[in-house]
Amino acid sequence: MSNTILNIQNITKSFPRVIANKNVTFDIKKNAVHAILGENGAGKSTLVKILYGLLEPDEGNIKLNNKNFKVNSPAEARKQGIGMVFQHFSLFDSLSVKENLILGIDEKMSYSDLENKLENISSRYNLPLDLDAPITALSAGEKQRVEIVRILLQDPQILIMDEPTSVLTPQEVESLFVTLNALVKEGRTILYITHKLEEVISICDTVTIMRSGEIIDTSSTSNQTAKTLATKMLGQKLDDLKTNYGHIKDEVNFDVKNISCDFNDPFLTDLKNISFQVRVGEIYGIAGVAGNGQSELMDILTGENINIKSGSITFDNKKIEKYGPQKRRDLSISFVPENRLGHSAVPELSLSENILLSQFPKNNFINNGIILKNNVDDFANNVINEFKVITPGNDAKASSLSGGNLQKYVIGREISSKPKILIISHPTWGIDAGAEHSIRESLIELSQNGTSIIVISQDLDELIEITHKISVIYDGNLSKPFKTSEVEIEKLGLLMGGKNE
Amino acid sequence: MNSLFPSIVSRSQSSGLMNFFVPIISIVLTLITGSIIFVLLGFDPVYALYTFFISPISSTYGISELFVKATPLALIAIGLSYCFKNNIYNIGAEGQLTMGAIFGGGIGILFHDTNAFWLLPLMIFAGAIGGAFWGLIPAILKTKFNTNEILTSLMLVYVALFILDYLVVGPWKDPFGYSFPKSRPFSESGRMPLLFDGLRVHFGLIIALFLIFVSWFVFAKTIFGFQLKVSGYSPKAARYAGFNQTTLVFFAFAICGAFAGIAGLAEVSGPIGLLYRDISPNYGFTAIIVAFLGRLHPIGIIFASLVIALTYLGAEDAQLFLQIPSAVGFIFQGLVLFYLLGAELLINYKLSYKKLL
Amino acid sequence: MNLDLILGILQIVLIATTPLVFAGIGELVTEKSGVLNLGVEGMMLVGAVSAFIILVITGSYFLAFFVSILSGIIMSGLFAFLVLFLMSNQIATGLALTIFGIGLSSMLGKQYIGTPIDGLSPWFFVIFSFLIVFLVSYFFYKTKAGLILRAVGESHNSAHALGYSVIKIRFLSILFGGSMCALAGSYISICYAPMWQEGMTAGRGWIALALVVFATWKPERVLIGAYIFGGVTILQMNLQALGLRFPGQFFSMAPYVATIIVLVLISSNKLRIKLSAPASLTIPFYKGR
Amino acid sequence: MIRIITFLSTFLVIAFGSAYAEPKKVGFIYIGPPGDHGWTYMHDVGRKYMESQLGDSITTTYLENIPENADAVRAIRKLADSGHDLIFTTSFNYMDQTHEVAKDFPDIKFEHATGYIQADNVATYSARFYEGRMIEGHIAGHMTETNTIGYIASFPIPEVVRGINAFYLAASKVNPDIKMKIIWVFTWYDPGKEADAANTLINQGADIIVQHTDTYAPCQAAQKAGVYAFGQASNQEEFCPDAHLTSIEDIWGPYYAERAKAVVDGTWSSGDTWDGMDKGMVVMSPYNTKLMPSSLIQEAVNMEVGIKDGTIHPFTGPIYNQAGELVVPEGEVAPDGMLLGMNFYVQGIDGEVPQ
Repeated sequence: MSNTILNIQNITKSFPRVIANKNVTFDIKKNAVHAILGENGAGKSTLVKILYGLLEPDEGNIKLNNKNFKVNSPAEARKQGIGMVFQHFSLFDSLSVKENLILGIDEKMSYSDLENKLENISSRYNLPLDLDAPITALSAGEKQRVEIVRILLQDPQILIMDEPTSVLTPQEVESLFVTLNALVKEGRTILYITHKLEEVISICDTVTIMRSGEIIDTSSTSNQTAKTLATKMLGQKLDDLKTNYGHIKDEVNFDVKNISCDFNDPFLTDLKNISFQVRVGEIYGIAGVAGNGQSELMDILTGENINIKSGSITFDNKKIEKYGPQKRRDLSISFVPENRLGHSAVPELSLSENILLSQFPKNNFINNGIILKNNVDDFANNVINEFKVITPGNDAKASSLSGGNLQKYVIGREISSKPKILIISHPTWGIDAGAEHSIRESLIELSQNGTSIIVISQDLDELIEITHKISVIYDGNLSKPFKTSEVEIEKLGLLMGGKNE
Repeated sequence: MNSLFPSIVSRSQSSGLMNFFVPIISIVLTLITGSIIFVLLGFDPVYALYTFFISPISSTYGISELFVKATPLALIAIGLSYCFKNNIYNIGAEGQLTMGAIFGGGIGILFHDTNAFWLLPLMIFAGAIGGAFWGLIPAILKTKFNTNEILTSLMLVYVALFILDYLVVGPWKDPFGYSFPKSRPFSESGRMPLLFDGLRVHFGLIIALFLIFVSWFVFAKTIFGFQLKVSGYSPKAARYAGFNQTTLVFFAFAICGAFAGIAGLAEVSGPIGLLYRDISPNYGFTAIIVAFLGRLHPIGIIFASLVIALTYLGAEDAQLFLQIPSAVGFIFQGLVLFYLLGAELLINYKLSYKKLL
Repeated sequence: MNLDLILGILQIVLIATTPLVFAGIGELVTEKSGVLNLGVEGMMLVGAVSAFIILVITGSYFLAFFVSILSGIIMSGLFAFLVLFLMSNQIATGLALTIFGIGLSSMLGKQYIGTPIDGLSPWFFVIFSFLIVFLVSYFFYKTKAGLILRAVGESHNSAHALGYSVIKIRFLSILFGGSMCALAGSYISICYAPMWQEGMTAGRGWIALALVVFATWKPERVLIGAYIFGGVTILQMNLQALGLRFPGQFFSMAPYVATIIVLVLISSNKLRIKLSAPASLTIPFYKGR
Repeated sequence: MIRIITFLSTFLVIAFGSAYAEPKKVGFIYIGPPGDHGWTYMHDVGRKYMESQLGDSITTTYLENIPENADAVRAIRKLADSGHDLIFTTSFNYMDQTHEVAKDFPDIKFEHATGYIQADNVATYSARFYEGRMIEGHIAGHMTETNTIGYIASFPIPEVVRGINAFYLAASKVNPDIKMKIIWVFTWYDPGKEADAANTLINQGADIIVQHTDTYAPCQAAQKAGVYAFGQASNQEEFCPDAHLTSIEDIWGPYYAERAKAVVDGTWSSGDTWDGMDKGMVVMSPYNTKLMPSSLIQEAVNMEVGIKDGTIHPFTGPIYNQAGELVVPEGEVAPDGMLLGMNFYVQGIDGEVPQ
């Protein structure tokens, strides 16, 4: 009992549509890395937000060092010795590193004190920082460093890390782990939120597994394997996916040559001489850490941005680099960008209306500018049925669907038009494992029926699972492609970190 | 401070019932607040409210006047909803109205001694062109130079008013008008036909209703209406869908300008009959309230234009019969909008204002 | 040109521009926290009339300005309540505030039109307007509270996650904006043209709004913008008085046209706007998920 | 208070519909608020004078802030519909609107200020303010030391241009070196802008400010700068006692009383009235004895007498336009028609009439 730092007892928190935490009870030991493992939507984030004072639990209580712990704001939580590093950084892009750090400190601190303290922290935990750089100029790893330093300035007992590795290169992950170990050695406790099994096993001491808002199990990681964890986390056994190369034809149908694009904007990454070729029926993966030009490249592939400096895109022997999205759809190219809400779907509109965002020549949706509502509704119903989208009906607003359901709907919308090529970014970002699995399955099936697919994703596991070829984007440069079945993970990791050979 | 309103909760589907009730609730609240103001001013609230809201429309003439006043408001407001749906804040409809009056009225002055069936249609067309032209300036500045349309469209109101002033004082001055700042009167065929003898309600009402109906059709049934809506909700989604947003901005501004221009022309060729400096009692600005009060829905805008028109007529009657200052009308308009905007929460707490359609 | 003439013009420009600076800097602080308040004109009018009435009743300049600023706080508080707590649309609410202010000010001021008062020398306020701009600049870039305010305007979600009360900071920023607008109004009715007339601010509130964009949300640049506008206005009068033959309407148009041109020049550099505009401007903050 | 009482009496009359000696109802349409201390204010003073003269035989009502557009028709018609017998519309741009309503109410009498079209039941009336401008010009010619006059003009309408010319003709007569600096502000009231214009003119050397706008901001500015000014429409001495030389006052009361009495007596007939000092419609405010030498005051008073008895006319030839053409020959006076539509500057004034 003496080495328990945090007792979480019967926490329940419900939102209008879901109960996010149901009777959550477990203890966290001092001076250890404690993992909370679960898929997206399992209730991990809600729990840590409660700990950090961002949300108030409906029921239950928490004890910190055996004393009742109740905080109404992050500032109070920090005072009690709890710090948190967010998954999506809570940094201010146009402000400098220094300003961001000051914002994270509650007590008054002079600039020189701050600098001294920083130097101390930087050297002790190997976290170098340029204080005057604006956040927008930093890489994801550096941003995370700012977050961590900001928290360490407060000297917390408990450090909550929310999916800290999701945007890091394997090398950056290594160095993060070094930092975490140093912290634990000093007697701090780390609450490590993740859905990655390997990480739990390699650096965590204890793991609490959550599913649908409930605690499934809390146990030591020493007697767990990835397999046992996965079973508990997902609650059901999933089939392994297999890629095969047999159906890929030799014919190249999508050929990108020397695309360069300057944005002259610190918020965006310039693209430099990007070339790659996709064959009929091939799934081509583009790996990389967020912010290395993926969304910029995606915009150019979809035609949302046609202001390129040089280069060409050829599809079916047509130069299409100057075509807008609609003209590309007319050629049976279809795309699914990363963001569902507000990009590939409009949250305020009904599912049926969302069909109209992506129209192909075969669709008979419009006649002389007038919407043929019946055709659109039929199409929507088809997608809903075929891709098992859970929704009350085609008139439900897109925003009312869960992330996974909406993603199934959007991808279903694109697949239903039987495109010749599908360009998709982060197909399974932020959705539950069930949906993830079914989406990957349908992508593989699609490719086997002769559709080429380009997948841009940060999730290396995903790319390795479904693609035939992989290349890596780093700082606007695209590496040469590797055959997925032969590539070494370390090689990709180095490329993602910008190290060529 | 946050805990004052802890129970604000998102609706997954906006409440249809509330869509209907919110305007009514806000009008009822306005009436209650209005009564309190009247009591404070020392008036019998029942009689004051009667004078304000019932007596102006207790005669055929009054009802006709209500429509005369509501016509430009509704017409501009429905035009504005093209912009607002597309998330473009054109607040310069007053300038577009003025330009419409200048272009259309210019034709009327040119053909002041011509009586022909084509004159009025030509004037209406010119009015639409004039308004659209003035609306396209902020559209160009927005799309080409990224300039905030709220500010440019507003500045252009002043410019348009000075141009009108220049014209009626200078080149377009009535040669028989002793140099007074007004133009020749338009010929009889350059005037909006009256709908009923002895009442001022004119053909502009029919035009307005027609354009409102057309707009309803556009918003509800056409891909263009859909594109405007998508682009308003989410520019990124519109880009993804391949909708040309520059074109959409142009169209929204042009349509809005054209409608405002027609409203301006309808005003000068309807009840006024010539051009002079002070043709509009701020219809272009008031219509913004109408558009929001009507929640950008054609039917809503019809009702909202009538309600706001009534606050003007009521302010006049209150002045005449109760000697209540004309400013009370503005206070009522402000209140009605405050209540409406506040009560919006009941429909949907959400980030986006525009929820209907 | 002789020096006296130029100094004289400078004086007139200083006196005429000061209300624009007050309203502009107030609105800038409000916008920097992520809220657009289009009610500037309405708040200025209510500020002008309440200062005038209090001066007539009590004869105290201090009370007049005090109550005027209070009126600005009440007016902007109404706006803040609607946009922060009820999350109403900021643009529509601001317009409503202007209309309400026009009506309220003319109703309150009815009995006071044409009451003679002793005007106050503007120079204290002219100097104060410069001072307040530099104070705001100091506050923004040299104090933690100013940093927090900018952070809230930049990303309310991050600020909230760090534990800052977005609502409270925005509330205070809106109130500051309101009090500055009221000060601008009371300057007009007490110093600039000591009287009360209905609608006497005559569109200056809208110009103040344009100034904020012109300034790309940097306090010192509000001064530059305000003085360009004020300068053009006074310059065209000087040209008229010198007997230049040119239709007067086009002279009078000049400040508005100049504003449009400058806005175009400023904003055609998209990057500058992106880097300087508060990223969460006009986006309501909803605490929840 | 008075308003409420007026209203109550009106209301009681409607309510009980007394059959005998029913007071005649007189209505006014105002362009601005009656407290503006300018144009509308003086009409309201006239209205009150009329009330005081005619006592119980009339009641009065007014509608303020009525814009000069389609709304005016409704406002006028509301007065007509609510039983008014005589309606004064007190701004030029109510002209067409007045006639439009008058057509439908042949039994109601209308009086349109500053208009030029009459009908059987529509009379027009205006005042020869330019007579006052002449006296101001004469005073200015003597008082100026810098020989520079600053003139703040509102809108380029004949009324304003006429005033400028009358002023200049008189001023240049006593002081041939005089120069006029004119700023058109394109507003009737924007106190800030009027003050800016006044200060600009003073800065450019004007030591006398003349205004044809409605607020007393220019006079206040003159006071602050230590130069002289003429007020507008009403006596503005209380706002700027050390600058105010005199004002041209618009005295509508006697005319209003006369016309209302004619309606009460049933003797009203249409017509066009353009009265000046002789009928007391244009009156000079008391000359400022602190600032003006008594000899000059005497000259001004003598001029008033001359204007009243017709021996002096502000527009007596020879008058040349800016191009040097003779527009009024020697020994003649400008006809009313020319005055009514005056849109040119006389020779000697710099700049041009905006158009």
